[in-house]
Amino acid sequence: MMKRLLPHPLYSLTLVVVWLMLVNKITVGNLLLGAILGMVVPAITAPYWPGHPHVRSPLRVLEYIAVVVWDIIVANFHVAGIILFKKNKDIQSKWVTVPLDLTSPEAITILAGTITMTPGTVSSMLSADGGSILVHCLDCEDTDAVRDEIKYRYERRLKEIF
Amino acid sequence: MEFLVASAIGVLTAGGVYLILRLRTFPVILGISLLSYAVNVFLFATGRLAVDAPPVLQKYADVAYTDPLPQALVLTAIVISFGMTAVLVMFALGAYLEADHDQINIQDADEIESSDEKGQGA
Amino acid sequence: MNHWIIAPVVLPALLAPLLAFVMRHDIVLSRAASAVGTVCLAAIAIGLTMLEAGGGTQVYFLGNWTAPFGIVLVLDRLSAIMVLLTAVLALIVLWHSIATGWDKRGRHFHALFQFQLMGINGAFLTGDAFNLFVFFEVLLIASYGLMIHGGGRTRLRAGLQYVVMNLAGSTLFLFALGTLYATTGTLNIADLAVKVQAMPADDVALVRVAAVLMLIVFAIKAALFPVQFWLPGTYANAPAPVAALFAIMTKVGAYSIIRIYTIVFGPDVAATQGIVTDWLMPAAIITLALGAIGVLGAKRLMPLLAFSVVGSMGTLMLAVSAFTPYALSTALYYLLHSTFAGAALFLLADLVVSRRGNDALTAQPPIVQNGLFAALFFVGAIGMAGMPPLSGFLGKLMVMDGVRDQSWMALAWGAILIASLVTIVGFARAGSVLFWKSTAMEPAEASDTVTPATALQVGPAMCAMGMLVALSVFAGPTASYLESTAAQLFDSSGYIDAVLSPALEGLK
Amino acid sequence: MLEIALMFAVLCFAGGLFLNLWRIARGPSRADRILALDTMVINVISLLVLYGIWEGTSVYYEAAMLVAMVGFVSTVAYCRFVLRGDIIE
Amino acid sequence: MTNSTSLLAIIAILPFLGALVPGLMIRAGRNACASFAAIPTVLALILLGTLAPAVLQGEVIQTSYEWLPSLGLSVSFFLDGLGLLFALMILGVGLLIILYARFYLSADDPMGQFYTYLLLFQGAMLGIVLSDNILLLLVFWELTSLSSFLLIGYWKHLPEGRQGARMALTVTGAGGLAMIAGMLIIGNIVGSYNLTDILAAGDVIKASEWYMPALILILIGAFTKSAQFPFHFWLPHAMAAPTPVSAYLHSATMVKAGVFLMARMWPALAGTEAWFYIVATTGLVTMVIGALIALFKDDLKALLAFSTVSHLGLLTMLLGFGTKAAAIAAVFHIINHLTFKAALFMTAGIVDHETHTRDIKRLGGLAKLMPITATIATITALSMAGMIPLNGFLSKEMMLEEAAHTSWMHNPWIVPVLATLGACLSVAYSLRFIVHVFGGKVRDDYPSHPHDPPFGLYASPALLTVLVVLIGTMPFLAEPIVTAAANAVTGADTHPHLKIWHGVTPALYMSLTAFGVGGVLLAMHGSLERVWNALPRPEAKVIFDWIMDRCVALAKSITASVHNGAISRYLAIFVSATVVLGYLAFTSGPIAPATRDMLPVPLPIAVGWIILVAAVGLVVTNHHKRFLSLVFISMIGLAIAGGFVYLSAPDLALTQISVETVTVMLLLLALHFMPKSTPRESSNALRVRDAGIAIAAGVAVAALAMAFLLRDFDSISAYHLANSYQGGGGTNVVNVILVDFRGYDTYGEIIVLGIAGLTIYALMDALLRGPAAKRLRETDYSQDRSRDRHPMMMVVATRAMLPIAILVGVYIFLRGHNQPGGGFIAGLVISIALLMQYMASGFAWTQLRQRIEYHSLLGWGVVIAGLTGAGAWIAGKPFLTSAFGYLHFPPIEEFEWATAIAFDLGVFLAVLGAVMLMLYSLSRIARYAGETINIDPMDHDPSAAAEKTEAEAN
Amino acid sequence: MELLIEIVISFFLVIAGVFGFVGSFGMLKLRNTMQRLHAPTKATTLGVGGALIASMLYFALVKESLSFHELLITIFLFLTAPVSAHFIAKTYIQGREKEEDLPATERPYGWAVFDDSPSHPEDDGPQY
Ligand code: NA
Ligand code: NA
Repeated sequence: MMKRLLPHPLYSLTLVVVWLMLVNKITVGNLLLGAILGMVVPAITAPYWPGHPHVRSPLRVLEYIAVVVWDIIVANFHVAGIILFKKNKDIQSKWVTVPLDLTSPEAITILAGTITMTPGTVSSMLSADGGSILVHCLDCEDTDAVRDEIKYRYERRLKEIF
Repeated sequence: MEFLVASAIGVLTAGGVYLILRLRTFPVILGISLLSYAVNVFLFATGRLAVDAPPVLQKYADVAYTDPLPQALVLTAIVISFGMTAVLVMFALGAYLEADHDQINIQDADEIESSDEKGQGA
Repeated sequence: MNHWIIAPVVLPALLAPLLAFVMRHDIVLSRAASAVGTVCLAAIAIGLTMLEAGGGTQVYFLGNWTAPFGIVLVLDRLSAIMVLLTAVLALIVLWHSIATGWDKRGRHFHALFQFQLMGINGAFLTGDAFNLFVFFEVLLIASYGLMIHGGGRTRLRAGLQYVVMNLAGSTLFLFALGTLYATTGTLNIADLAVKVQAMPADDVALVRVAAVLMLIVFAIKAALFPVQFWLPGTYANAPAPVAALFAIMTKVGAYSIIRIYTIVFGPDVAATQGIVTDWLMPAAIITLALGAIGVLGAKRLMPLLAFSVVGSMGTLMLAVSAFTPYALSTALYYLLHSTFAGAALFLLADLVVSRRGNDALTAQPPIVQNGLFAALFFVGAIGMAGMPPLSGFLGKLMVMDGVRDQSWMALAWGAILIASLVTIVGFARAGSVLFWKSTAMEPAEASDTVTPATALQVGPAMCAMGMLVALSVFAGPTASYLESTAAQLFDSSGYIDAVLSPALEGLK
Repeated sequence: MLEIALMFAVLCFAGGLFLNLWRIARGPSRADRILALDTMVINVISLLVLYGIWEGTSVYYEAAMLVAMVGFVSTVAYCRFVLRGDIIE
Repeated sequence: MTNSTSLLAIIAILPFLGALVPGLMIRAGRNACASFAAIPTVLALILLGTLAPAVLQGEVIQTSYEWLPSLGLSVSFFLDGLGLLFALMILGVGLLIILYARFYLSADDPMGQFYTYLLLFQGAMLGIVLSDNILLLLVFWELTSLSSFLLIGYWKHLPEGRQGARMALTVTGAGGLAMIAGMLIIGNIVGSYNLTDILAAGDVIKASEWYMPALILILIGAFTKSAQFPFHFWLPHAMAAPTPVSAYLHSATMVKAGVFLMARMWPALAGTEAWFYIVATTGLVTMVIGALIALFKDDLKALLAFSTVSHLGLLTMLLGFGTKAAAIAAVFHIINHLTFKAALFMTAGIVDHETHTRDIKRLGGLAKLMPITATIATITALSMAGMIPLNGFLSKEMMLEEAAHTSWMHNPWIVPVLATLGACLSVAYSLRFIVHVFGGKVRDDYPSHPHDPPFGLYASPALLTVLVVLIGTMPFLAEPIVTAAANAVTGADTHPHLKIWHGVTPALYMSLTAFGVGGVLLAMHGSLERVWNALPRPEAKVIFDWIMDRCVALAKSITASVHNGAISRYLAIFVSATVVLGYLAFTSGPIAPATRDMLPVPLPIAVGWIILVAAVGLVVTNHHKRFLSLVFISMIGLAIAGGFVYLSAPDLALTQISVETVTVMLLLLALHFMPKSTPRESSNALRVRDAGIAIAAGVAVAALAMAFLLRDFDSISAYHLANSYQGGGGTNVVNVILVDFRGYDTYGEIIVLGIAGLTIYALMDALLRGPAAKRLRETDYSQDRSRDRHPMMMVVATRAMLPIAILVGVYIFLRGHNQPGGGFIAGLVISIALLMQYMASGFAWTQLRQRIEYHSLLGWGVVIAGLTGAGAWIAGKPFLTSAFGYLHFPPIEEFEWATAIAFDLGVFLAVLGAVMLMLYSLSRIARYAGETINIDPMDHDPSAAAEKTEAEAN
Repeated sequence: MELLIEIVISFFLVIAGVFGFVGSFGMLKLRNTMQRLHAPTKATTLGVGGALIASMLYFALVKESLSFHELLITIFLFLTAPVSAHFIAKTYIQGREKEEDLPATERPYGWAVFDDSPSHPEDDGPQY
């Protein structure tokens, strides 16, 4: 019964939070409305998300977020330096292939998103079978290092989450 | 500010007019779009310009509000022109697919439909 | 408040979605519902017209908001007669569409048809300038759908032009409304009248611009020179019954000019002095000329009829441009006449063209019932060209009589008469080629595949011609109703009081 | 101080917009233009947020939110058009 | 003196009622048809007979019914001597023609139609002569043009018939129209359209400054109808009609209408110099020219036709003299001409009928073969020549007498000489008719061997011949009617005595001269004819055809060049005219000085302005690259939305940005199937012209905006601000205006969307059943495509964002009444969210997983909005009256509700439905273009593949 | 205290401004499209992010009304920006790069733009 009403409780909870953020006012009425929406909206959109993944370790998620945010801040300064102070001809842009161990589309997407959001690298394309990511590196000497860093820092953590 | 708004309307109008005078449907659609931008801003401006005075009533504040009526009119106009543009786009597409070219001018206004087409239309 | 006033709008507006979304798979049901709806509309229109015969302007305050803050509908003699005209025409056209099976040649005919009626009635009844725009759009977009009903290359391309022209027109309408609002701060027609009358004499430039822009907008609908160009292509390529229905569309433009330029920018209003008569009259004359020339120069039947519609609008607007009560009453008579005359010809043309396979004005083997169609064409042509005994002749005489006190009387008379002659010659040539010359040829071999028109199919065209006869026979009473209509229009204070005084009494 | 910082930020983003304009006009590739438009959207969102701070009102956040949403959808649509032709195949 | 009776109206209407019958009776046979056609005529004649004595006594019989009082048009008839004369002629000859036609028409001819047309024509003629209202007269006048058109074109398969009919219609129609103007002027001068009033106001009319225009216009009407020079040319071509028609139209009726009109209007118009010089001169010239041409016509009917022209000229001249005696002569000659000319036409018809030719050159010697016909022809032709003691002699003597006394421009010779010349020619062609047709030897090369026709065919001309002789020998028989008619014309009470012998007068010498010279002319006919044929002379038909062809060609070229299908030019004219007229309007009135100061411009706004202007420039300069221009359009939308935010219009910003996005999506979808670039095909001159127009329009609009932006005004919206919360239950005034104050606008607006959806759907349907579908199937739209269709990242991101976007939509919908937002924006937001889903996994995949029918969504939206509005009726309130209030659930806070929310829901659904229906339609096109449906949400799901490999491994 | 708040907010604003500008500047300065694609990440992350944090702080601390809208916008941008970048990159690669110039996928299949997916080898693309 509960399973049918709330197929993805975490997902529904997220929506309730989003709703409260939207209305920006935590009242009983809004909570109630949020709860209703939290149940109805996933029910409507469920067909579009077949094979809903389940997150193994929510705590790891927080860790991952922290790592990424920190990387973003650091990389931002690094890349800003490149843009502002490095001569264009000195910038060595390279393509890097990152083969993947992940198979969950959600995990791959998060990894690709992480790569892009951390300045300096942009995940440009997947292989046709989704098995590797083509990453563009703004300024790097050693493509292998970049690949290993991505696999170690992000992919490893994601494998633990999913 | 007023000059910027007025001149923006003017520029949009000029661009729109130039484009609706082109010979193919697509630029004409673009022109109509520009014209509808122009007229929307024009209509909006008839309420005169005001900064930070949205017509959303505030319970405990005695503040000025800009003229809400033109905004409502523009909203109506936007919706209508959306519907119209959609129809226009479809007409243009349909005419292109039927005629295999997208010239908007009909060379001979009296052009006679060949009988098979008439049969299709009939 | 009399809720029947809004019925001509709400009835088709509620019926149309049902037709489109509930009954769309059942043509019999759609036809029945559409027909019943239109009959009801006609009944309501008759009721409203009779109600208005007694005089007095009735106002319907939508949303229970007083004027000028909400939107009002205004029922006076003019709006009543226009709604009635629409309903009667709609009945005839609907009958034709069903009898000839036109309604089956594409999707959603009945829904679009009802929406079209809704838009037209809404435009006639509204007492609000912006709302007039909205209903213009309703009737236009429905007409786009009807215009391309059944599809086909030429029709679609002509339809595209029609849409583009009207979109440009709608844009100008908004510019005009914006200017009007920017100068007067109101949108209600009665309130506009008050504000424009009170306009200080040293600050009228903007309101004059608004008045002129508005005039051009309505002129597009009324197919007046130099914005008449769209009409022939559109009417000539529209499905014939739709072209017949469109006979009322040009009248919407004429109606709007009559309404706005009597009530708001009336002849006595100092601010907009001279705007209408100065520009309307020459435009009307050129329109008339272009229409007549088009009739003579057309290579196909449908454009010929379309040009005759252009010409009739020229005559009509010529009478309007005099802007005297009597001239206006003659204009209204001509309006009624030309609507049915145009419709009759287009309906008839449909019967002929569908049997002939095309509408080229070249000799082709005779079609079945050649004599019948020739006779009907003769009658229709007489009606359109303004020959006796049909209402066109009386209308022409009345219009000439109506403008006789104008300084440009000679010009107007000359234009009307010469245009009449050219039109007559044009129609005679066309009829001669279509129905007479063909008798010298062998009947087409495939003629056995062409089915003769049934009484049910010829009925609507004859009905429209019957309206011309009726207008002619009952010209006296009709003219007297129209004279009081014109008088009511020129007494703008009656309109203004009816709309605005309830606000003073505190409605809400 | 807050005002100056705000002015500075506004200046930066407005200047950024100006630079985007140059890129969008220049191209050279379609990807460049789409990218420039996407960046323009981001800058506009920032300006809307800053304007909200300036006026001390949250009335304009919906606009920012919506701009973010439609910005994304348009970018994807433009790219899909170039890539596949039909954007909702 | 006057006597009122409705009998008159019955007489006038009888032919029209009768016209309905033959068409029905033809099924009963030709005799029945003819008989029934005769009945109304006979009845009318009988009724007329009952009135005749009184009229001959000088009484005037009148009857009148109201028709269109505001115009002064009434159904008024009156019968005086002139009317009686003409009515008798019309009905009497009509009867004879009906009889004659019964035998003349062949079995192939549709006789029912013939009699119908004939009776219509008879009715119209009768109406002319009985009308007591000049507007009514005009009605009948035009009716004669129309019905004669039908009669002349009766043999529609003959080109001559069709052309003759059109020519007659054109000429007489033109005259009729001129006459309308003339009559209206007369009515204006007199202040009444009643003929009786007008005839009594002759002095007023002649004194009016409008007299000349009226006179000329009316005379044009009369001259065209009566085939006066130079309008005479239509008449011979009208001979293409069956002979009964010619006999009727050109002896008794149609052509006499003009003469009748001049006689009728005589008291009102005649007696001035202008009248004399115009009418008499025209008549004189026509008489001579007509006679001259007649002499050289070989076609019997053409000869008679030009003779008719000549005699009409004679009549016109007599009326033009303006004297009473001349008027009496005219009236008398009307009768006489009728008798001999009708008979002659019928004779010509008989000859044609029997010999199958009317060519004089192929005839001759018929006297022996057709003695009866020859007798009739000889007597009547001699009367036409003016031979004593036939009736033609009498009136011709009277004419010559009058001519002898008339000086023209102080020259006493011109009129008598020319009149004599006319008479000479008249004698010559009359004699030719007798001698060349019936005289001489019997030939053996007639196309058909002739003999006298059956009695039915010659009965009518024979009867007329009797009249010719009777009147000629006993003119007093005609005296009463001539007197009555002449008195009606002149308005005097005279009693002329018609007699054979007037003594030795100048007229007698002239007459004798005529016979002498006429005989010589006939004798010399062969050589004269050679001279005539050698002379260059304008052929009227050629000239007329040339003029008509020129006119039609001109009309064609004007139409083709003015309405040339070039909407670009229509729009250019439209915009230019608008700018010019707007400018004129602006400069024709003063404007007060500015009252507002300009607001300052912060930097982001300046940048926004630059972006907007640049974007417009880019769109214009790059419009050939269609995709690019769409990208630039987006910039404009962004800039405008930003501007709206800054200028206190958050609702507008939200709407603008979302509408713009959806519009661009639609354009992209459509562009996929269209050319991706626009060819450069406008000439430089055109581009410069368009740029000029565009700049003018832009400057005009900007100036207009500037003009009001700098001036204050009072708006009704103060009321909306004040009453939004109290009366409308919402704090977002814009939304309250939309759903409440002006909810009716919004209702119309969603209906526009609804119709747009329907139209697009219907269009697609028509398109996909036509050649477009074939074209779609045959075109390859997959060039240079990327190989990934539904990339994983997009799919996954959408999975996460779709619910959030929906929440945003719900939020924007719910708060709309109080904060920026509302049903419309919410509808668009949800649409965009769904669009995102479509882009991610494709339309079909998404569609399969949602069972919403967009048709219904749209329908429900419109219906819900309508029903919400109609719900107010239950409370007795007007349509769209809203109600609102607050609900209190103790544990929860106050919950606000308003019926306007339901209305807004309608808006929401309609918007969503419309957008989705559009996308659906475009996706249908794609399907026709051969696009496949994807079965998976993304191109490749590695996890599914991994699972599969795992399973296979196990 | 108030000064501190002001300093913090100003700090975030300045950060936002700097990175926002650098993002757009980079787009102007850098040589090729792929390089330029890196620039907006700055505008999206620290640029908008900074402004949003400043706004949240401002409303929470100065206006004393906690607002989560900014957070929502941030989430939204973080969700969408990589996808946008991904698409733009592919758009660039498809139009301007050759398959040979890219590194190998190290998989049995090529890059998505150039190779059919294993699940749908019969995709309706052109048959070269
Ligand atoms: Na990155
Ligand atoms: Na692929």
